[in-house]
Amino acid sequence: MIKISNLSKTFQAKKGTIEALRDVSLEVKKGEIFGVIGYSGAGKSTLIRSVNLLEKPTSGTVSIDGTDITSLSKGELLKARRKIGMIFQGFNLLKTATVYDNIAIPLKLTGVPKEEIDERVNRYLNIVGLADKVDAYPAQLSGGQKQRVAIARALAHEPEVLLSDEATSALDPDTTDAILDLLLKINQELGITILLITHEMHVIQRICDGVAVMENGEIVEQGTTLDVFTSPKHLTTQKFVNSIFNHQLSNDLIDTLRNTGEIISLKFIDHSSQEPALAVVAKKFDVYPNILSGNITQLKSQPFGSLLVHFKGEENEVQKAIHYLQNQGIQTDEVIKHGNNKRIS
Amino acid sequence: MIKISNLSKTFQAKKGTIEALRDVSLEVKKGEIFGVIGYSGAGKSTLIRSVNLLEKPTSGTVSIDGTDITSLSKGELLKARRKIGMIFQGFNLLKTATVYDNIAIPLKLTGVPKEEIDERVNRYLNIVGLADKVDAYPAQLSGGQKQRVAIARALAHEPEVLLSDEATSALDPDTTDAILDLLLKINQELGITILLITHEMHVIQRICDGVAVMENGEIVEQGTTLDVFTSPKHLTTQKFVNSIFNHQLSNDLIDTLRNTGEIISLKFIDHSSQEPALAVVAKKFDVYPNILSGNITQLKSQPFGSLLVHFKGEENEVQKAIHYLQNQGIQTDEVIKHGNNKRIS
Amino acid sequence: MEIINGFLDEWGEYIWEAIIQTFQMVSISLIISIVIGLPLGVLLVLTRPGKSLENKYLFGFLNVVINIIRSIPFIILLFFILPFTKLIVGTTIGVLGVIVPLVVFTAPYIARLMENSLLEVDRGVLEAYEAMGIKTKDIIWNVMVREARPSIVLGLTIATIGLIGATAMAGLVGAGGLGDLAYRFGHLRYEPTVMYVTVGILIILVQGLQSIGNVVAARLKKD
Amino acid sequence: MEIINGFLDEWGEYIWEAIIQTFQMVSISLIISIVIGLPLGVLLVLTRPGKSLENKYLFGFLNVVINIIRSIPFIILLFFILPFTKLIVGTTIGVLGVIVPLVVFTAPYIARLMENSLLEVDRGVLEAYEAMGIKTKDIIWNVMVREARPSIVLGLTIATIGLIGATAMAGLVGAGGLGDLAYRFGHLRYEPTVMYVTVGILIILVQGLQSIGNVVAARLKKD
Amino acid sequence: GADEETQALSEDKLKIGVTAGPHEEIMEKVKEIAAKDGLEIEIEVISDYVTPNTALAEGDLDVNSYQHKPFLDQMNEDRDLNLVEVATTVNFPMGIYSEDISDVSELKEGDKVGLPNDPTNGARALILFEQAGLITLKEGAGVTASVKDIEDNKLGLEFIELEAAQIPRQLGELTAAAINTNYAMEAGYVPTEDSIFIEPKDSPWVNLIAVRAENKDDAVLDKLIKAYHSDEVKEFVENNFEGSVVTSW
Ligand SMILES: Nc1ncnc2c1ncn2[C@@H]1O[C@H](COP(=O)(O)OP(=O)(O)OP(=O)(O)O)[C@@H](O)[C@H]1O
Ligand SMILES: Nc1ncnc2c1ncn2[C@@H]1O[C@H](COP(=O)(O)OP(=O)(O)OP(=O)(O)O)[C@@H](O)[C@H]1O
Ligand SMILES: [Mg+2]
Ligand SMILES: [Mg+2]
Repeated sequence: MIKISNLSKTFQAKKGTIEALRDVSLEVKKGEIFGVIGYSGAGKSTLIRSVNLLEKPTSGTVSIDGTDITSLSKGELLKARRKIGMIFQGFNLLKTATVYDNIAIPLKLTGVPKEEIDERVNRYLNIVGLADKVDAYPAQLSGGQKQRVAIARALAHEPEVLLSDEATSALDPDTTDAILDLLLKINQELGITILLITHEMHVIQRICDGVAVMENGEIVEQGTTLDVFTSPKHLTTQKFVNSIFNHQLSNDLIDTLRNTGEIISLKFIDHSSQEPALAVVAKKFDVYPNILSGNITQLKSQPFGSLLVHFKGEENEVQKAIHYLQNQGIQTDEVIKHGNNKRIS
Repeated sequence: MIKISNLSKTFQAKKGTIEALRDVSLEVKKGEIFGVIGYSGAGKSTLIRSVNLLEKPTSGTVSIDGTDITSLSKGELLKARRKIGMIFQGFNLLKTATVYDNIAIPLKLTGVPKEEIDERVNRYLNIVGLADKVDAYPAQLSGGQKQRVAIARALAHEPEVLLSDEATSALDPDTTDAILDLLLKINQELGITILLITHEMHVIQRICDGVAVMENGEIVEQGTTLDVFTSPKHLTTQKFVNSIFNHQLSNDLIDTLRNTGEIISLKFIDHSSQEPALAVVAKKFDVYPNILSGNITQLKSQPFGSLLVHFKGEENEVQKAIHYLQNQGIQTDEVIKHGNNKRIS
Repeated sequence: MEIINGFLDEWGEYIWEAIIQTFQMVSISLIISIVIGLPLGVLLVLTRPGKSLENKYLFGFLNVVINIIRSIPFIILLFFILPFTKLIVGTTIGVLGVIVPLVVFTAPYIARLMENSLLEVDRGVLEAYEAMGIKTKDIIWNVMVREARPSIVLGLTIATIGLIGATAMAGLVGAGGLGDLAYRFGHLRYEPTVMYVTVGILIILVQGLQSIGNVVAARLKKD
Repeated sequence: MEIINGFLDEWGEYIWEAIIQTFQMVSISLIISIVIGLPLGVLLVLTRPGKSLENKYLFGFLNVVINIIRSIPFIILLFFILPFTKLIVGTTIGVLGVIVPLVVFTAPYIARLMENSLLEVDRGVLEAYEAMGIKTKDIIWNVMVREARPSIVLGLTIATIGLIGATAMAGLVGAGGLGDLAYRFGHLRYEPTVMYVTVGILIILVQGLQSIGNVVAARLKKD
Repeated sequence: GADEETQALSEDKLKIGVTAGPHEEIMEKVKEIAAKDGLEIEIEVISDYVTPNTALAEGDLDVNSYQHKPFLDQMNEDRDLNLVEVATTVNFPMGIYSEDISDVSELKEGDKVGLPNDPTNGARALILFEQAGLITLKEGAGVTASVKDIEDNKLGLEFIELEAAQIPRQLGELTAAAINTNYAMEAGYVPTEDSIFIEPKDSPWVNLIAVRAENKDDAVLDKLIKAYHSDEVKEFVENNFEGSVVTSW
């Protein structure tokens, strides 16, 4: 559906040039939700803005549904864009229009019939929970409310492709979940292809089928969400994946525990979490597994966990226990300390 | 340090009035980091904007360091404000000034000596990781980069009180952590009092001593972070606390597991996570505890965990195991299903 | 009272006529100037480098033409374009004869003021509408002009007042009006009362216009 | 070539003198008008309801005074304020005598244009600086004026061109200048060449000004 | 009021106010002649018709030369000035011209008639129309007459006041108009042939040189008048204006 090939974008700045995108290639299949994650300044916004040509790429092509949109005429581009909805990192609302008009005006301008406009505006305002703000002006809204208006505006077009640049960054977890559920729903029910940018790993985790990790204008890792979460290869990806597991221990604690056993990181997917592996280990071997930190969570399709476990016991018993776990399909790693920020992967 | 008493704020809108704050009282002690969390539109920004009188309260008082700032003369207010730094939800940067000038101009205007300005600008730009963007204009920055400039601008004043409105909402986890570490550091080393607003529970969890939960213009729950996390009373608070634990299971799974045992939510703080309680249970009783979902994490001061565990086994064995756990100081609850969104607390 | 009556008897008719003439000149040329000037302002914004209808030649051409016209003081313009005036409206005398030069004078002025206002519209919003595949024409009206309305209204107020100033010279081609009355009778023929009364009327007129402009602009401004 | 030399021999001196006069009138009155008009514009913005120096009376007063002055067409203003002119500069004729009316005419105009530009400055940035406890005076210069610079430059360009237009009437009090030259020789004495040359110079002048204005504004605009 | 200034004029330098047009052109010639006699003249060209007198009264000018006696008298009275005539200069006879008709009697009901819009020429045009029998003016309207002083307008003519120099160019749109001879000639008319009605050569509208009353006997004025009334100037006027401007000496 969206095929980005060898895209590069260079900005001219006072001090030399800035390569915001370097030879980026990416493919999002029809009906897929694809996430792009990366540090601030990695080039995510530049990438998504290239998809509907708000940013003209320096080289490379973007094709949507098989047509190279960089080669379209003005009129064709207009038509192509009508099928692409976009939620902006800034909200880009009309200051002089009410919430209602902010959604209704673009609908009117893209030729949605009058009677339908009203219906759609109300429907999507209800969905984003702003039905009571229909007459408010953007200056009278809170940050999150503005963002929700922007979301409603994009969704009201009922596009075939939705580009979302940090659509939930200003929202509380509850509202975020509601929006993510909504995206999932329109994706499943209407088959809308979604390319979304986020810096929140749990957004990827919840709704994305595929994910790309960007750094310094490049895609450093790319794959299905499951693959990337279970075996992240690039250091940045590892950091992002770990961010949802929140493994942070004090150095004191680690030092104390090292003396009485080993600290092992366990990663398991799917079925393995349904088998009481740790319980079996506790029963079978003379070890006392103690969960120091961890998170077992649900990826879009299956549960996925990462635990940091202290195995108290004799070394050979511990080794046996680990072996047993490995045989159960659980990925085990001895802990590695990550410099100052105490992250353990 | 910051004492908000019976603060109310009513906005006039076309359709009647909007009570953004209703009789809000709050106290932040000197040297404390206090977090305010709440849904979008709850009144958080209005509250924090009242602290430095950007929003004139309809009734109630705000006192800082013992002086009621609502009663200050213009000149006194000016002085009081110089001690209060603020990071805005929008970034509010000068479009026509470079990153350097955006930080340097306010310093110059508040009388910081010339030679120090340069030093401070560079120091704080390094801290937020934007040393290479010193000559860029805001339009040339990514969303997160703009936010970091705004953070550097506020910090460069080295204020006594820092107000932060969603300072990290546009940042990736790594940068967020770095900023939070920084806030913690300036709080500990310089004794800066911080009142921060966020919708991300892990921000509260990582650095706040106290927390207030807002809903519909009111504070619905307030206390030390530990108290609020371990025994949230209000439904909204519970939702927020659960958001970091991410307990989400498919209904199918829950139904299957119910037949072979019980699903119990375990909450424990501090020492308890150092004792291999689940391991002991597995050894002592004929149960197979299986962690379905959970998160053991570090609060600002101590570890805190919430696990959703399936105890496979005979009912009386399970009851004994639960009893044992309760005796170890672990809080246990049978699962409760939260309607559609499948949240389990 | 008697003085007032006496004054009105002698001058009432002239003043009334001058008011009508001023209204005619201002309203007709204002409307035409807006119709011409607003699109010109929009073009000036859209064709400049980096904007959606980027066109160096059209932008340069418009820019130069507008500058040329704006270069010529009204008093000279009035006579300079006589043949053109004659061609368009068939006469160079009276209210009709002054409308063409007034429009030629005001339209580019409005275009510049519009340009100034439109350039202030937030780029992000324009991008959002571009991204939705909305036609440039629709973006112009529904985003640019709409968002710039408060500033446009103030700009038009300024232009209208400038236009009223220019009509003071309409007397040169026999179109009369308040300004001409004040100059010829008030100043040249030393009838100070006439001068004061006429200037007073002009003040009320402008005061009213500016107040309306301020109120409308404030109403339209929603932040 | 010979024709040009002949023309220059006969008219060169007059044209040169007129250029000097125009430059004097425009530059002196522009500088004074900016010095007066810019702070007035700032006051108009700051004293309006809801702004930091909110003051109904001062705002109302300024508004009315500016409107009154802007109500009076330049041709009448020129004579209306003669006593004031005499008081300030001691003469009512020549370049010196026209500076006062030009300033009185231009300063309120600049104030309005400034007001229009300053009102467009983003409220959030102003708030940020207020929150930092920065003096209103400093906010004015370092935030409002700074952020509005592109728009201010375009506004000043418009005002300067308006000022050049007004100097065309300076001939009424013997101040000469290019506009007057075009009128006197071109129009009254039927010397069309002089008219074309003078108008040409005016065009070049305005074209240059507008180009400078455009370039400076674009440079200052960083988004 | 100029009463406070009782200074005598400089012996060798005069600042003279003139209106744009023929007065200015003639004064430029006078300046040339006077220079030979050691009198330096600085010409202030003032397009307005009031300023030369007020500026003179206030001391900004030493002399002015642009008006006729009736106008000067009126201004002295209106504004309480104390300016006096020291010499006469030239006269610009005025005629009625038309592209459509050959006699004023052919004017029809409601025809448009143009006249200059400045007070010195405007009043004169109205008096000319009165002489031509088109209108009658109010009693005492005299030399300051304006269109509002028309008492009787039998034909209901529409009087359109226009910039004096402009009228020849707009004559086509009028049935007839009063035009100063000099402007008529520059537009290519021959006054004696093309005018359908013309002022008698000995009309009282001769222009003059005015000074503040206290300076009327200053010696320097003799030098000026001598230069003005020189043969060179007379020759210049005759050549340059081809009879449309009549010298008084
Ligand atoms: N100027 C205003 N006029 C009218 N209503 C306003 C105004 N400012 C805020 N509100 C309303 O007050 C309520 C509280 O807004 P506030 O900005 O404090 O929310 P918030 O808690 O910061 O939300 P968010 O997390 O989305 O930023 C909202 O419902 C908002 O619509
Ligand atoms: N117009 C521009 N001129 C110069 N540099 C630019 C411009 N726009 C973006 N950049 C630079 O390109 C890089 C990528 O920016 P981009 O906005 O794509 O980042 P991002 O990944 O979206 O970051 P964030 O998460 O902070 O929004 C940044 O370093 C930024 O400074
Ligand atoms: Mg971005
Ligand atoms: Mg907020």
